[in-house]
Amino acid sequence: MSGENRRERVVSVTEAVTLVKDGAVVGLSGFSYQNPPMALVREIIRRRVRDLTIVSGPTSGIETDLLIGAGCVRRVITAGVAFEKVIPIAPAFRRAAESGAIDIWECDECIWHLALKAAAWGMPHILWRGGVATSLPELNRDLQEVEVDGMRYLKVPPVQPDIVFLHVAEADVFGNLRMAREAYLGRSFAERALALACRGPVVASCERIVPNDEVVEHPERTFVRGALVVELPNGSHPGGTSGRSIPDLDHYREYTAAGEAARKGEPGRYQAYLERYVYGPDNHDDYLKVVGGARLESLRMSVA
Amino acid sequence: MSGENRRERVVSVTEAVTLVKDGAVVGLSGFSYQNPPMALVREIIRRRVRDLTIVSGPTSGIETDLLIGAGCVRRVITAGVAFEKVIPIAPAFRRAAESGAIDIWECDECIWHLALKAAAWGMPHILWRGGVATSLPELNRDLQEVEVDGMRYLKVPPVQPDIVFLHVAEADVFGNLRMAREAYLGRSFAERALALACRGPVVASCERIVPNDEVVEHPERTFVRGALVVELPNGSHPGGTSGRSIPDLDHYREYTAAGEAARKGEPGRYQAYLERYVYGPDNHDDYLKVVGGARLESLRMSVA
Amino acid sequence: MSAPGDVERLLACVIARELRDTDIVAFGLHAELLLAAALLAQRLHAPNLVLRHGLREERGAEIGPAAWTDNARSRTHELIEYVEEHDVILDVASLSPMRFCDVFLVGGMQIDREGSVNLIGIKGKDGRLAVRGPGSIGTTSIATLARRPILFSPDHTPRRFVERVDYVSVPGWKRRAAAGLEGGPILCVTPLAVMDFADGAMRLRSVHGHTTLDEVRRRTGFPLAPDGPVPVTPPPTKSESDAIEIVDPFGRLAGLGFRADGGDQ
Amino acid sequence: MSAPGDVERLLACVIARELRDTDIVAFGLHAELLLAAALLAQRLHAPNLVLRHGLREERGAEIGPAAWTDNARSRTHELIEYVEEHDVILDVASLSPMRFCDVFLVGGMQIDREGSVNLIGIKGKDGRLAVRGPGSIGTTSIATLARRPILFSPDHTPRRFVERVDYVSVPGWKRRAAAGLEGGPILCVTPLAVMDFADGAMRLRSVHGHTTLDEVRRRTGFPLAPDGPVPVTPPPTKSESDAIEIVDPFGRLAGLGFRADGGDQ
Repeated sequence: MSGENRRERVVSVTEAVTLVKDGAVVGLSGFSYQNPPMALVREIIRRRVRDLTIVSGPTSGIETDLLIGAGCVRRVITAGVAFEKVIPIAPAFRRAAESGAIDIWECDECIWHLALKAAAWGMPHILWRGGVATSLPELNRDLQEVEVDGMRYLKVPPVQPDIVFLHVAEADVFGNLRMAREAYLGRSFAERALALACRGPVVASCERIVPNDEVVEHPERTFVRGALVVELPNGSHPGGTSGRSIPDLDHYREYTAAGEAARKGEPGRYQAYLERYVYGPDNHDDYLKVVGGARLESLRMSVA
Repeated sequence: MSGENRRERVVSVTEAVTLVKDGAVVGLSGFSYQNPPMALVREIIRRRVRDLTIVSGPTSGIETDLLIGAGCVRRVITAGVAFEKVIPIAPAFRRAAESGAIDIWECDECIWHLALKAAAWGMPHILWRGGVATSLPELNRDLQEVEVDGMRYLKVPPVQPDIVFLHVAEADVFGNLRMAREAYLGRSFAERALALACRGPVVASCERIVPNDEVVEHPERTFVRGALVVELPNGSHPGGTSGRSIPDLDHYREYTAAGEAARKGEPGRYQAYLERYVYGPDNHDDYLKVVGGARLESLRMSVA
Repeated sequence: MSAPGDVERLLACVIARELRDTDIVAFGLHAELLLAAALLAQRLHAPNLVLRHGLREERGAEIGPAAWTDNARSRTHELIEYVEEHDVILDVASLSPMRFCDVFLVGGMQIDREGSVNLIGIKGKDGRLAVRGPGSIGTTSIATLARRPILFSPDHTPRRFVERVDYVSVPGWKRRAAAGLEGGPILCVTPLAVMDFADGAMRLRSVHGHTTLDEVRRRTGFPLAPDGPVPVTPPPTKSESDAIEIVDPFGRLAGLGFRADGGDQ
Repeated sequence: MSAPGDVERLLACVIARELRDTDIVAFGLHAELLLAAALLAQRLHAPNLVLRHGLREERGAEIGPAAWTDNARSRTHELIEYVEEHDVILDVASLSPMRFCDVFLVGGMQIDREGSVNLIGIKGKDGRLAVRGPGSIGTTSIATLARRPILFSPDHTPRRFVERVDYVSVPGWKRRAAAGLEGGPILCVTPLAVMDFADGAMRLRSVHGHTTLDEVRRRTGFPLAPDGPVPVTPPPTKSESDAIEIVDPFGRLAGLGFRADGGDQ
């Protein structure tokens, strides 16, 4: 039996994004350049959602910076927002941080993971040695040092997203998500940590919907189940999709130039970027036309 | 380069077992019938080590019961000791528990895992909702209930083995351990939890030593690294090795009959079992001869 | 009287009727009864019900001890589609859609009036542990954090059903409420009857056709509401019986050894 | 003066000389310098040194940003033998033989006399954050729990080397001691000099041949012991140079952009 009556969990971009309310705590996949749910992020911006708290990373990228630049964000929970070799600090993040426009929960990758685990495991806090004797307690009212049996620890509170958006290589119609075989990550993923900590729906855009049989054949590759699924090829552009496509560094440079101009008091270029790539296109297909098929082709990884 | 001068970590059974001192906290692999490091356990018994604290399981099997029956154990940290369908409570464990000969840290599988994680992650305790409102605090002086923000939690202390013994399907000479592909377990193993919590050496017997190249080809299958390795085919007998051999249920019944007889006041049969299978054979090869090649052949799984 | 396996098949149907389309149902070792019920529910009214396996892949999701057999993957394939993911047991505390489970089957040496279960041991006259039980195994945390645990017993005797358990491995309704735990046991099934809970106390819902109300009361160590008559447990329907044939092709339910007579007292 | 890449290659050798056969060395993004040093050490005197990768497999263990390139697996193969396992970052707290690491490379906006590092930002006159830094990324916990972190800077200026950092991302010796943390930074390398620590304070160990002691002191925002003369940093030996050819086939070290002149002040 292949679950004749089993409910399929495929949704439209609109259905998916309508689930985000102003002020929500939103978890986003995206480690550095890889797997940001950009198509969904751009649709969130088009809907002009406001006051979001973004939980992304552990070290975030353009998915978070674009939302900040578009004015959708009030607070970020991340160990950093950067574009690797392109620029060590993402422009909108830096600008908002320096102007005080957003609150930043100052954490590192371990603390970020533990805060999500505390939520997933129903713990009121987790005591952690990493980060003691640093400025983190000075910067976070809710990340204080405590002493237990003469040892000092950071008291890490739970962080619980209301909704999570991911981009993955493959999913089946029942919401089983998996990485490309070529990009197997080992035993812990930010994506899984976000999904397990989430109190609400988990939505994933994927490069390709695969038959359930394929998923069943390799259960060890499924890392999140029961998600809502949207098939959005190139849905991570300009980011890469692990094992499927590499990031579009030229696009990152274009975005960064616009962002840096805005940071230095010349908002026009950043607005132009938003018009061209976010507000201009009605949907993801239009966006991909603006980017261009040849460009996208050049980013595809050869799949073994 | 294939690490010309890299130190190989292959040791003899004697070298491995000599590392165990009286009173040590010893972690043992073995979930129910699967992967108990029996060849190493029998050698520990031959050396008449005493007063061990055994951390095994999360639900343990014959590796723990045999050590108890042979008088090597003072305390066990496990969620239970059982032989599945053969008998719901292992005989030596039951006898020692009822006579008070051993101390039992009364925990379940989640608490067992969390206690090891607390040790691996350097935490003074972990707060956990599972097990509140039960008798666990009444039975464990160091597993008490605390109230935080009006919610009750068990305060789970760290459990840190001094040494860990595992049995695995494959290892390379550099101490990289991996399960059989046919038995991939997903993202968390008792074996890994024990190894990460251990303050001392991790020793693994394996069915077969494989070339390092094979290990490198599939990094995702390596679940413990840097272990000391002993090649001991059928080293889990009478237990099974996941993906390689099935448990010898006839042997479990023979052992259980002897153990139940002892429990009911007839120690002779259990002594006879120890003489025949543990003290009689000088080493693992002799043990395998006593068991018989035909029997071992009948337990082998066909490997895809 | 009843034929071998009749009681087990009846109870599988009784439990299946309680399972919801949105449930995640988790299994430990020897959960054949719940596994059968979940597979039944998937076929009859809960196609989206999810089976979660705490165990190793080789065990698979079929009914019976496939874990340690060479052909483990042979039969499991058809059913393993519901266990695409290898679960991490600690996720039992998660409230996310990826939470470990909602329903878990719990047996024990003793079960008391409020639904507390004892797997640890029986106390002697001196108040010390006299008979050792299996221990907390995978049950305590999972059954504590699952919102809707289901209790069962392979027999029905005053030794099993006591006013108050000697040790608590899984808390019943009052203890859970006191600790701020959500939910509690929704059902307790035995070879003689089906019980549920009202105001934190066990009560009779139905008595199986092959026994009597008096027999059930006589074999229960505490009074069971209601005082009046109790309906007979509805036997398997045609579609339930057909589905059982499919999910239990080897007739393994019959091998569970439930005591249709209620067992020795 | 020095040719492009000379400084980076020198520092790779300086760090390699500090690494031990028993070390586990962990990498974040852009750890080309430490990666080169670790690969050198493996070839020269530490064949058992273990490289640990917090990153995704596709990055591999070669020098350079292979993570996001299509041919990620092309060159990595030869070196990946040291990264058989995909690591879980939280294991950084483990003391077991499977611990995450002993050595980690740390850079920052500011580095102070006791070896505290600041990645968070620079304060303005009003005491509020004026210039935002990269943040704590993967560094804070790993460098706090690693026993022997190594500090580096691509330049050597009074702006970088300050008496006291504005924010602490990684604690130096005194702060660590006060918090009961084991170990502390063992080395700090720059394009001009090599510093180590005595009694919790940074001191000069050697000055590179292409610059002068005065230049180094002038470009350091706090006094550096010893007062007397300091040896010249020993240049790469023949065997070190040969090994560099092997571990850095693409000459990526030269691309790290270290400022041989110490950088703009």
